Amino acid sequence: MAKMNLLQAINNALDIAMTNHRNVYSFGEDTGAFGGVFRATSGLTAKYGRDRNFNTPLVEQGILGFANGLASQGSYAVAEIQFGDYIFPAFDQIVNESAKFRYRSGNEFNVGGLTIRTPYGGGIAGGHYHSQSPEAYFAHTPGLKIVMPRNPYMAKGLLLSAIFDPNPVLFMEPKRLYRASVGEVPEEEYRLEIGKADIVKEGKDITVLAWGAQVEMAEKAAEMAAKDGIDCEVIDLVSILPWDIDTVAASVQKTGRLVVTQEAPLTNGFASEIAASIQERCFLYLESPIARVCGLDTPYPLCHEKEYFVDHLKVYEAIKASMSY
Amino acid sequence: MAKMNLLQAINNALDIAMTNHRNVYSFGEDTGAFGGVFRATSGLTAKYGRDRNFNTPLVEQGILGFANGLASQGSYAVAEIQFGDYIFPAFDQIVNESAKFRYRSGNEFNVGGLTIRTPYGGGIAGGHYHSQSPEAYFAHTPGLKIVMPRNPYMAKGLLLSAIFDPNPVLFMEPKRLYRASVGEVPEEEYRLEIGKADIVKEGKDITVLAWGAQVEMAEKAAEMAAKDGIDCEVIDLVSILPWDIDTVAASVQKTGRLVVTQEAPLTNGFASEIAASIQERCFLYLESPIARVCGLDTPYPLCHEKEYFVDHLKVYEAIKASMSY
Amino acid sequence: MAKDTKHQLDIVTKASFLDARALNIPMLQILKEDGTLHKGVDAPDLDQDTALKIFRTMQFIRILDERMIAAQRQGRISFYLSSLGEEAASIGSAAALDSRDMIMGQYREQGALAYRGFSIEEFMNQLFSNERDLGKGRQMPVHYGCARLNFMTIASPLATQIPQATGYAYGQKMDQSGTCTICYFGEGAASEGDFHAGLNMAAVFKVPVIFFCRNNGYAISTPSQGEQYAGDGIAPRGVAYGMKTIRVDGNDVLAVYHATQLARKLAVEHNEPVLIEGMSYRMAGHSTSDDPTGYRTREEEAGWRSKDPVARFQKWLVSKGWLDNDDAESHYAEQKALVLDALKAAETIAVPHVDEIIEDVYDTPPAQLKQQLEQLKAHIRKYPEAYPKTASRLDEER
Amino acid sequence: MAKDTKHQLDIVTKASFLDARALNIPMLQILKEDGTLHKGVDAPDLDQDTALKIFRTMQFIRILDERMIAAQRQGRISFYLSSLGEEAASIGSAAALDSRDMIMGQYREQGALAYRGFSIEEFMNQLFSNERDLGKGRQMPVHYGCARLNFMTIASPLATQIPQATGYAYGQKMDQSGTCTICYFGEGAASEGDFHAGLNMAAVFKVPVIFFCRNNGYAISTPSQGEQYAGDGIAPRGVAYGMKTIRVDGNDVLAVYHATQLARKLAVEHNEPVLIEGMSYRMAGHSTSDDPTGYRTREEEAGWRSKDPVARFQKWLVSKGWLDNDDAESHYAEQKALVLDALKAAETIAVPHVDEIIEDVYDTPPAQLKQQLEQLKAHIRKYPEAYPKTASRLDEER
Ligand SMILES: Cc1ncc(C[n+]2csc(CCOP(=O)(O)OP(=O)(O)O)c2C)c(N)n1
Ligand SMILES: Cc1ncc(C[n+]2csc(CCOP(=O)(O)OP(=O)(O)O)c2C)c(N)n1
Ligand SMILES: [Mg+2]
Ligand SMILES: [Mg+2]
Repeated sequence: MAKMNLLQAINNALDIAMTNHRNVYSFGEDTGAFGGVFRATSGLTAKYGRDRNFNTPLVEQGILGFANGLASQGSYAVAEIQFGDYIFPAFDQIVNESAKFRYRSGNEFNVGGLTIRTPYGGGIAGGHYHSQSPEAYFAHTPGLKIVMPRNPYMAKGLLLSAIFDPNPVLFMEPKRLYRASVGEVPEEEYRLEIGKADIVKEGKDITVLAWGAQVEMAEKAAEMAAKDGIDCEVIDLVSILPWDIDTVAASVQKTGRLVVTQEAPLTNGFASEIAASIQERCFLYLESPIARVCGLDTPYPLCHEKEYFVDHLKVYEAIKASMSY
Repeated sequence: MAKMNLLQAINNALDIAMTNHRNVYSFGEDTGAFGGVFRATSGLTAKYGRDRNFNTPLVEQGILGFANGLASQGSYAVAEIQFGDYIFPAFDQIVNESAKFRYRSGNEFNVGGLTIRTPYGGGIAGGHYHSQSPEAYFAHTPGLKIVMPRNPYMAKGLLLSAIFDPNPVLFMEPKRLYRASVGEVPEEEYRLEIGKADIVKEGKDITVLAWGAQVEMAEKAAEMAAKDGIDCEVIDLVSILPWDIDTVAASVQKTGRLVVTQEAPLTNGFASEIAASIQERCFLYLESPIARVCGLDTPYPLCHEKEYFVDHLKVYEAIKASMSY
Repeated sequence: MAKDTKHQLDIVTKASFLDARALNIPMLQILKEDGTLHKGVDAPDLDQDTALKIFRTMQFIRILDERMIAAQRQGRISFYLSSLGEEAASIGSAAALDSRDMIMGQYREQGALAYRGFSIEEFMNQLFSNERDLGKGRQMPVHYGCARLNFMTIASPLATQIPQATGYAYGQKMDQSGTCTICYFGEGAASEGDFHAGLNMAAVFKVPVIFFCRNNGYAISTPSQGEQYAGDGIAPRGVAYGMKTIRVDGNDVLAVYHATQLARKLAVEHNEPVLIEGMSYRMAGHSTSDDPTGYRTREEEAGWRSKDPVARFQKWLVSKGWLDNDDAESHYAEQKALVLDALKAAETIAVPHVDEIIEDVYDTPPAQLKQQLEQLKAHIRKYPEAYPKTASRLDEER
Repeated sequence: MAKDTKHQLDIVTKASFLDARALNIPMLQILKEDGTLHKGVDAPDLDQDTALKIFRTMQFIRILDERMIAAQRQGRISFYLSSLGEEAASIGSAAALDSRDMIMGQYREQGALAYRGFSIEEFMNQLFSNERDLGKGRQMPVHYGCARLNFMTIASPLATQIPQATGYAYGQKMDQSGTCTICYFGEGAASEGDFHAGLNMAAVFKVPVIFFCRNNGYAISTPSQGEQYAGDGIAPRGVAYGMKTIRVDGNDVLAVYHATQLARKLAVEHNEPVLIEGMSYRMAGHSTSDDPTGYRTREEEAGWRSKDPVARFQKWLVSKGWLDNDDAESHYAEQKALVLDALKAAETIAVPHVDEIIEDVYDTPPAQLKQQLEQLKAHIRKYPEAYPKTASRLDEER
């Protein structure tokens, strides 16, 4: 085991993937010898050559178009989009192409080798266009998998799974935690299951569900609630598509209450899907309405980031409100 | 009053808007003298000249970029995207630009004059890429309005409101009904409120909610249910953003039950937002779980369109299931 | 003019603006409209077998197109899209490739697919969305695809295949496969952002790809000149990206074949991407949903009829003694009968089983999809008359 | 070569491929690196007042950039982005415009904005995201915008302003306003699909727009030549779109000014869109988040220092007798003091009121947003210490 931060864990996963398979390619804007603006791909060009880890021209739709083509040829294409906020020019290539490639061809062709890596989320003074959490924009898309790790250990194991998963995977990295989150990470290759939620803390009074960087807020809120005698079950959803409804439903059937928290704006975020599905599955078990603790329905404002941000205090208040419903 | 089909109503709204305001422009792929592949813009070039109704080059991101710029200059820009399935190349211009233009500039600039028209939906043997209902992809975007009319009368009044609304509006036209839906439409200008749901049929046992072409299925299902003695309240949501939670909640507080139906796939569709919000607002009133009757979580398959399509029978079954919960 | 050593640019001290006239890109033509060779020009390196295979494929495609437009009018299929007038572009180029080369088309390249060996039955199964369609009936007619023949499944969104071709070719280069990718698209699709992305990236990455632009004068109703672009077509863009570029007469199969042969050499041997612009004309409507009389004149169409690529090639083949007009005619009749038989056979084959509806979304269907299918099947069993194409088979299963 | 009358194309019968060498686009330079005019060349039509205003603006921007990089290092602002080395490109071009012309920038055009008359205070208020920022503190530093000065608010997504400029200019043309739009972007942004869309549409619609590409050699760490593009830069693309095109020395303010003057005439009087490629070099890091030693050599940077646009222009002004070096120095010192004062003042101004968080999403906040704001304010009141910048003001309100 080694101590790694989240960036190092990702870099390590890429390194292992590229060592073990000659046809893994990593590319994106500034991801070549320079190693990317966050340095997630550092050292890869030196080690594997500029044919395997390289810069692309500045065109997200092209990066994804290229990646789809490369994956359809049978290679493993790991494309970086520099910020989640800049993934939208590639939306068509992802939603109309990657996600539908296998279905539309009757499985004559597929882009299973595709992985899209992109940093997402707020809390870094990035303002309007370096803070968005766009997972829900993709969650309405059958054919895609969407994975969001919460710490270095999860990041490495999930990224290795994502790269070799026979389906296109959108892998969203919580950039607020790139350096802030440090933990023990095995040095060898290991893979974690995509589609399985992780019960971070067991509890009996209320279920608190989050994913990615927001799990930290759920955990902190649960600690605060514990002082009030509230025993929270904290779940990391881990993957948004497919999502582990069974684990969540089992928890809610036990606790009778659910708080879902996400960084993104409330309306039509993924928390809405969870609330919709769980009220259906657990109708007779619910003792209070499912609460969503989410960003406001506004773009991301730099100067009011602290106010906008869905911090542990907001989650804590929602837990209390749900308990006293 | 005159009898018009939905296409004629739209054409008539454009005609009136262009007559009354010299700086309304209408454009898109093949929308010039030819009048568009569905002929929604027919006659406009002859009447207003090719500077005001024209063809664009074949580039959706350019159409929206151009439209954003034109609207920011103070004109009314009415852009057609030939099929809703081809709106995704323009996703960045809509979600990162149109929707955020006013906010990011502190109201120094805005694109309030923008309206995006696009036909959407299935039931026309259009298969994979001429059948999608992408409203939910946009519904996670503060700053946008999204309107979906169900018939010619609504289409005309809402389109006129959309064009002159001081916010960017995505106006989604149910292409299955372009010629199929015919009704009385006043010849003069009138506007219908965006953000107000329409109670199509009052009832006391259960609320059935839909929008756009799907309202027809809700109505048919309600008729079937009536024969079983079930009195449905049928609501047309009319606009997805902002959406009229008050009308829906009041109805559900009365009936205690809600079925929401949409053409699009289930997961993270707009029905999920409604279910999430209504279970919160109406928790103590609900007698059965909120049911969503939606497309399967697959792309749209040509040969199984009948099976995939969310027809009245499926809605009817959901009504019965909800009633006997 | 002095040199700016850093940029290696020539320096001028008087301002002058360039425009489209700065480049004058001519068009390669070997066979004249009358079917004879230009004086003093050698025919390209094309043997009799290949020439005849090209011609037979042209004939087949003419029959298929004509027959299926009629079938659509009769309501037997929902949609069709003809390549009338553009057969030389797709077939001539496909003939110059290796069968291992990947073909990524737009939707009007049935000729290339037929040349590769897609059978009449395979065409028909796709067109009728029956259960033998390789694409499992999920896309509209003419969205063919075949892994066996290295023909990427056609998809409706325009231009998306262009950067994909660059990526595919990158993989071919890295695998040292000795193969390339050809990517077809219309001059309309060349306005999309994906065109810009794909060509620029190909030039930067130096991949073995041939971009073949079929400039047929229209994108549905939109004329290319002045409404799609204001410059001299698509070829100058290749020059701008620093890519090897050539313009050919798209109705001259010899020019197309020859240019593609040379392009393939540049691509495979030197990793030089190539842009070919083939000038042609879409003689039919855009598709069966279109009526071109709404936007162009019969005179304009007639002007192009005299440039017909098939008649032109036929004259040359006959003049070479490689073909006999009577043989051509009887072959045509035979093929027509085969097409008719295949059509009749295909339309009686069942649609795919409803279980297929959830397959291939992922490599294996997740639990939630299996559940959705079970619910759907239960529903169909309840209302079998509403879903006649699939219900009967569910009955059998019980 | 024969003519194909239909297409008006020259016909060739021998295949040959063009490439980047088919076009050789030179660079306009009027002022040599040593600050003297090329022999026999007249300076452009530039009066002393304008020349001095350009120079003063250059000085101001140098001060602002230097000072704010330092402020970022001191942790007083979160981010900054310098235009060091590229002042001639933005200021020289802005000076050639009418003040009613719209400016749409990328983010490195603070010079153009200063030339228009944005005050030191206005710069500082934006940089400190305080409540006087016209943008209400919502975007990162350097995302300036000002309706009064016809300077469109900068936004981070690259190249989106390019097709927007085409649309804006379309409106200007229809309104017969006699104005145009200038649109700045980097050579990196020119790889985006929106670039292709915007330029092609401008050429087709014939709108009064000037596209000004600042080719500064890098997009963050990515060198332009060979990794951003394989051709001869950006200018050839203008030719390909059939647009008037010129390449200028971006470090020669006289060349930039002159070319932009001519371009404006073409745009406004003839509705001819124009592409100007200004060749320059980004002397500083991409932004304060960047360290260029990771991807380029000090030698390369030094090579460009001798081309400095400000020193070059200063020499010429002095040689003309329009400027005195000592005056320039004392003016510099004065400006520096003003900048420092403004900085200190701006950083003490409060952030916008929390009520602003829901304004401007729509023209008026919908009910749901008002409710979200009320909940937020109640929450802040409960935990005032967690939201110190906005809580204190809420207290006052009670
Ligand atoms: C992204 C996208 N936008 C629009 C369409 C609708 N559409 C289908 S074909 C077509 C015209 C294409 O013209 P061109 O590329 O010149 O090819 P041609 O039909 O002439 O062969 C259009 C607009 C589409 N399929 N995809
Ligand atoms: C759509 C989008 N993709 C990526 C980025 C991140 N990014 C910001 S600046 C930049 C480089 C831009 O280079 P260039 O256009 O040459 O301008 P320069 O910085 O050299 O002035 C990148 C990649 C962005 N802001 N927007
Ligand atoms: Mg065409
Ligand atoms: Mg640059």
